[in-house]
Amino acid sequence: MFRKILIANRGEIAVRILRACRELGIRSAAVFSEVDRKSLHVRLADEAYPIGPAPSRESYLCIDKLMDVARRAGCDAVHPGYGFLAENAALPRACTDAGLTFIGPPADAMESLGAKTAGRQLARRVDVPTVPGTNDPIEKLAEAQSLAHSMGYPVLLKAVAGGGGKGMRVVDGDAEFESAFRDASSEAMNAFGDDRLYLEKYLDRPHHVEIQIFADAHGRVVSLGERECSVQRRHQKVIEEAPSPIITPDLRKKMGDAAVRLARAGGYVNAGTVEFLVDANLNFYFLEVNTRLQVEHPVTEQVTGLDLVKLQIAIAAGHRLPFAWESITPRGHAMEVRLYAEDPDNNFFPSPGKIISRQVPSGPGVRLDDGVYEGWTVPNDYDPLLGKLIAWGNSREETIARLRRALEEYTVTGIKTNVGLFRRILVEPDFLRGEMHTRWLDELLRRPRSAASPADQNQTGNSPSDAAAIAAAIWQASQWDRHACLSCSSADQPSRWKLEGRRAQLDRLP
Amino acid sequence: MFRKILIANRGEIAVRILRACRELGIRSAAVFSEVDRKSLHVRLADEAYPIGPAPSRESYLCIDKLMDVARRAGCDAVHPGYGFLAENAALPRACTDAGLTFIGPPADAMESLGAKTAGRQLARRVDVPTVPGTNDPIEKLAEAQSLAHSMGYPVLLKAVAGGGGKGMRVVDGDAEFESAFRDASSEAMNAFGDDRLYLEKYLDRPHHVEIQIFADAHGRVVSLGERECSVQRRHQKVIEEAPSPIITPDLRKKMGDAAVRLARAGGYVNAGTVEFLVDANLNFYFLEVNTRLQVEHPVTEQVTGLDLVKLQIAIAAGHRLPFAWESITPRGHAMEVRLYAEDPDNNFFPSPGKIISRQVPSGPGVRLDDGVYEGWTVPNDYDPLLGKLIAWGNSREETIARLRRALEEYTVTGIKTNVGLFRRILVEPDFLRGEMHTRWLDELLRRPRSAASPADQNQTGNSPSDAAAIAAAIWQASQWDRHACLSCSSADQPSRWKLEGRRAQLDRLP
Amino acid sequence: MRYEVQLASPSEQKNHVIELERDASGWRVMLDGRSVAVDAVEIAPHTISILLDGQSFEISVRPSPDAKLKLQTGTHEFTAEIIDPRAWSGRRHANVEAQGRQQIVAPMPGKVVRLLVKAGDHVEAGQGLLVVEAMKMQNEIRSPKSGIVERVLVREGQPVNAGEVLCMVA
Amino acid sequence: MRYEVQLASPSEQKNHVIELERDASGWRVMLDGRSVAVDAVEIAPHTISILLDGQSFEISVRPSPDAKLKLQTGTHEFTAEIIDPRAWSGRRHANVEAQGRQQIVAPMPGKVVRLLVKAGDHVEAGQGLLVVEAMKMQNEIRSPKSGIVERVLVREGQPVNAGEVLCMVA
Repeated sequence: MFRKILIANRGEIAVRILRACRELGIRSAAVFSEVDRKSLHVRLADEAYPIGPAPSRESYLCIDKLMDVARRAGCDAVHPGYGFLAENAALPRACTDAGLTFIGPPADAMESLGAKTAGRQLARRVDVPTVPGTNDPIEKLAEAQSLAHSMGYPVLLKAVAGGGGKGMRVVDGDAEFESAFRDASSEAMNAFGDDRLYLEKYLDRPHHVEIQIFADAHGRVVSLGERECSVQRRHQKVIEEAPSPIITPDLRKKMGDAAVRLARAGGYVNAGTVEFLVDANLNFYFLEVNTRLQVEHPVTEQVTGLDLVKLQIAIAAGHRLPFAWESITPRGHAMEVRLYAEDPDNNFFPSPGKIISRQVPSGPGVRLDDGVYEGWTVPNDYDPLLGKLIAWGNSREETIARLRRALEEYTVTGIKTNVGLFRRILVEPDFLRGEMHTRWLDELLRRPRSAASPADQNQTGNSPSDAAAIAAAIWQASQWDRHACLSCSSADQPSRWKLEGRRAQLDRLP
Repeated sequence: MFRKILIANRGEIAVRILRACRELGIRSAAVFSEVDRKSLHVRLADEAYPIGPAPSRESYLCIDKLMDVARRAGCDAVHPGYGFLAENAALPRACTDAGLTFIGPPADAMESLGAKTAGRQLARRVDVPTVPGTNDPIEKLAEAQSLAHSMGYPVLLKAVAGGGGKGMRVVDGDAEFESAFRDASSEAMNAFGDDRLYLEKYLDRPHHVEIQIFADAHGRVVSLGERECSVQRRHQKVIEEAPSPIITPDLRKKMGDAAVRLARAGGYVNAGTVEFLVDANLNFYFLEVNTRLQVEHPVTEQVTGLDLVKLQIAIAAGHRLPFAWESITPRGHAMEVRLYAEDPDNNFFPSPGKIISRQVPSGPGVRLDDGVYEGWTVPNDYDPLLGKLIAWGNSREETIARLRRALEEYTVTGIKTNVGLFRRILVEPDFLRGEMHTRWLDELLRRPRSAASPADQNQTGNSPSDAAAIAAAIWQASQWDRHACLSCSSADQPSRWKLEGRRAQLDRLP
Repeated sequence: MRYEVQLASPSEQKNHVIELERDASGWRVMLDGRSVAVDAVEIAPHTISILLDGQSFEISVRPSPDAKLKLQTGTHEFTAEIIDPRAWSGRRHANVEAQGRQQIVAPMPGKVVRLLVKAGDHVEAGQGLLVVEAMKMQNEIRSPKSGIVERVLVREGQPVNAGEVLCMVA
Repeated sequence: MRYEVQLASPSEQKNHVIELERDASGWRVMLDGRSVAVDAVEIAPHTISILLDGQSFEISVRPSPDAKLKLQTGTHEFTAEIIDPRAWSGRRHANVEAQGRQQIVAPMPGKVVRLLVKAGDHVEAGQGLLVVEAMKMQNEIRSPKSGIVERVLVREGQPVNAGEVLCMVA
């Protein structure tokens, strides 16, 4: 087993990886850019080393700096997390050159499966159905546009190098094609250092379902089942769950077999995800392979009981997969929401800044994969993902009830978060029935919203706005009236408010 | 199902119950004494009502006040949690009189099984082996002392009404008998409002193993398997796990059958725990029945996937148990540590006071059942339990590694906690082999401790004490030198420390 | 003491009259003429736990630079403007300038990566004006109204702070 | 700047010499003659994140009333006494009174529920002196030394504060 692992990432995934290292007795070496010195992953790691200024191209994307730290700190392996260099074959190649083990697939498999167009070509060779579109990166904008025109709009522009909704645009007609192309390639360049795009037909209301696969270096490839990821905003997944509410045992078997076939054909090793679209008739179409750990890996962990990061490390160390497909017995249902620093009331614009206060949920069936803390300033330089809240339950219904409960306990002040969005989604009848598709959330968000949510209206008694109005008056009064001061330091003394409150309350109960 | 449940408790268990209520869509009404106005259970409940001054006998133990709140707030059921009135048959009787459903066993079953001496009598009738001792409460101290003398010391004095180590004393000889009796009955009176004691032979190095049972009102009684609770300090459990490392499938079946037989004989309904001692030859002896939810119920929840509090509520509402014994398939291993406000370096004296700062663990396989928060003042009036940290893993080894990892992430300043004790226990070879007994921890604590723990010594480089020494010097320097001020409010600016640190670090890495 | 509280959320605006009355041992609260039992304590700086007839709410309260209070309970966010009998400042009118010339400001710090319009262009309500990159996302800033772009105050590549004026639409 | 730091934990006591030297851009740190790369930042009030040659530590620092610093990193707790070239106070000697008369103080607030000795009794080291109830537990306070109980300053039933003197053993 390894002695010390370099974690070539930041935020919640760096924390996730260092936790796995600690449980395995392996030392973790974190890296940090100038704005990340106080980040949670630096605080929790065994060791941490600076790698330059805030922009990722000068820090987290610098392979030379990472190799330098790995060498000096005495690391013997590198975990890339997701994003940044996780799907860049230059990193495993640099690791090999430096005598380090890369915790992920071999560079060749990454290229033959991970590059989106190459993956599509391979899928066709092994009879895995694909979404119609180009099999090569777009070279001439005009040609692509005329292909889009002939396939029929809407079409999707997608980054060859990417994932996570970056460098992706739906185009609804010729007029938008050019500007969408420019935006998407600019985003792709920023996110992955590669601006190449390709084109796909945009299917009507499909589910996004993906298969988690694992392959060891001894030829065994297994599927750990599917994740349903149809709830997306602007192609960015925001809720994921396992199992999918639409997948039958038979379809699960077929999709798992297709994923395993593809992985084998690509000489794949380690964790990977094969993404599919599933239409209303339960036909499935290959989309792409993500040659890395996914953001949403925890839902698979919660239903299988496996620790996917520890498995990745074991496989990279040459261990055999300790199980066959048949022995994986998923239990219950798991669902994840991605907590972002963004403002749902204002176009979901990013909301970096200082987290002034924070209460996090806990208790049965609740897991928080967190990358932030109270008092920390969320920087403007990276992805706005704060962390992930995951619930597990015996049934989809229990899981949703738990997630709602956990979201009610989660409060953040100082920055805006998308928590309110989830409280809204988790009571939508379509969602409760499992009837989502990849455009479902965008459509929901375009619908006008009633002034008060149903959850507020079925309450008798006082509403949150009553409480806010009274709190405002009390706050104001406490500014002048030092006898009733709420901000005084002897906060543990019963105040007059409190005493009166108790009396009045006992007097007034029905 | 119920509309609103009164939670007749405080602290982490009140929080646990209100979470279950919220997931079921049932409103929760909390109660609080004067020192608990700011407690977490009051913050998280849907409703909260004052019930008097700090001493439990004037608040949490006042059945009249509880019934009054339940009536005024419109509750239709009462959950007692554990401790306080949870095993006092007067509470279910008062509930019946007030037209409320008590979430727990019927008063009669509570008396025929819960009162320790009655439970022993019943066990003998249904051929469940018991530990030698008295079958009736002690009436005359002198008689009890002579019985103890004839059984042979050590003996155990135990509260008829109690559990949780309260009102319990090991007596090693005649000379200690009288003072131990006085201490134990005084503690019993304070904890349960009942000072009666009984006597048991103290077995040599037994394991404490208990069976979680559930019975519905329709005659079905099932066992949910065992919990191992041998790690105790002064008869107070501090670590619990499931499954037990010593229990074989055959023994599990036998103990489960005995527990179910006893519950049936006592007309038991709802959740209960049958406690046994198990000796080196795997003989088991009935100890007592706890006619309530246990502190350690989460370890059973983690391996069975069931939510025991929701099950309690469903059964109280008249639902049938939705499963038979055969369908319960435990998965993996779970372990809980009880986090107390106490000082392991000073006789484990209680350490109430204000929690100045706090970092809690999260991530895979970690659950925190918490009753406190940063900034809250732990009152002096109640049990020092702050919360429970629970880990789950595929194996006992993985579970212990996770728990160690989680404990490393858990920090509290302002009050003392027993976290350091667990870090010590979780590396003890006896513990890792599962070779604990009920006196094991007390013996461990009497052994002299080496100056540095092995965990520190196998580190190369700088030790925590190096870091502390440098931090002290830096702190001191920052008090005079405003250029290098660490306390300045522009904490996000790179300080000179930081800049130099980075340079020097890069210069100095091997 | 009688307070008029103008409470605004993203979806609606309501006015409340709150009377806080002191008696021998504390206060009595009337909300819009309805008597409410209130028990309010400070949980942490700027965080109040408040029991209204037993119902438990937790509210974070922060003064904002415009003298209003920002309140948050759960995901409900409110802005409160208080007309206080003893306050020196009178009623403010926040919505007066809702029509007419609109300043388009950056909603977050970032970098202008693309201008979609120039001065003099006619734009529709909802049409993109420019793209600001922040947190690795390209965020299109849209026009709140139909009209003419009067001025564009930034250029491509320029970093901007939250609240900085980007352009004006009249 | 040269600091002598006397660092005490429950199990041991060590002296360190720390040199903090300012150069053009910051500081250099020598710990007992060994050069250490140090990167220290404040994470929260009284909490320092410190990287020593890359190793990450987090330390809470609090001044205590006796002018010493209380430090905590993980479960390791230390008390630091700093002999500073610029400090007006000289070296303190904490352990001088370890022998001789011992004041027995309450380790936590609570209530005296039982006295086990009276003035004039001989006690052994480790023998119980009295029982204080706190947090629903009966806690026996024991004698740190063999000797004679000089005075008992509390009576049964009396509430006591943390640090309050309960009795004296000489």
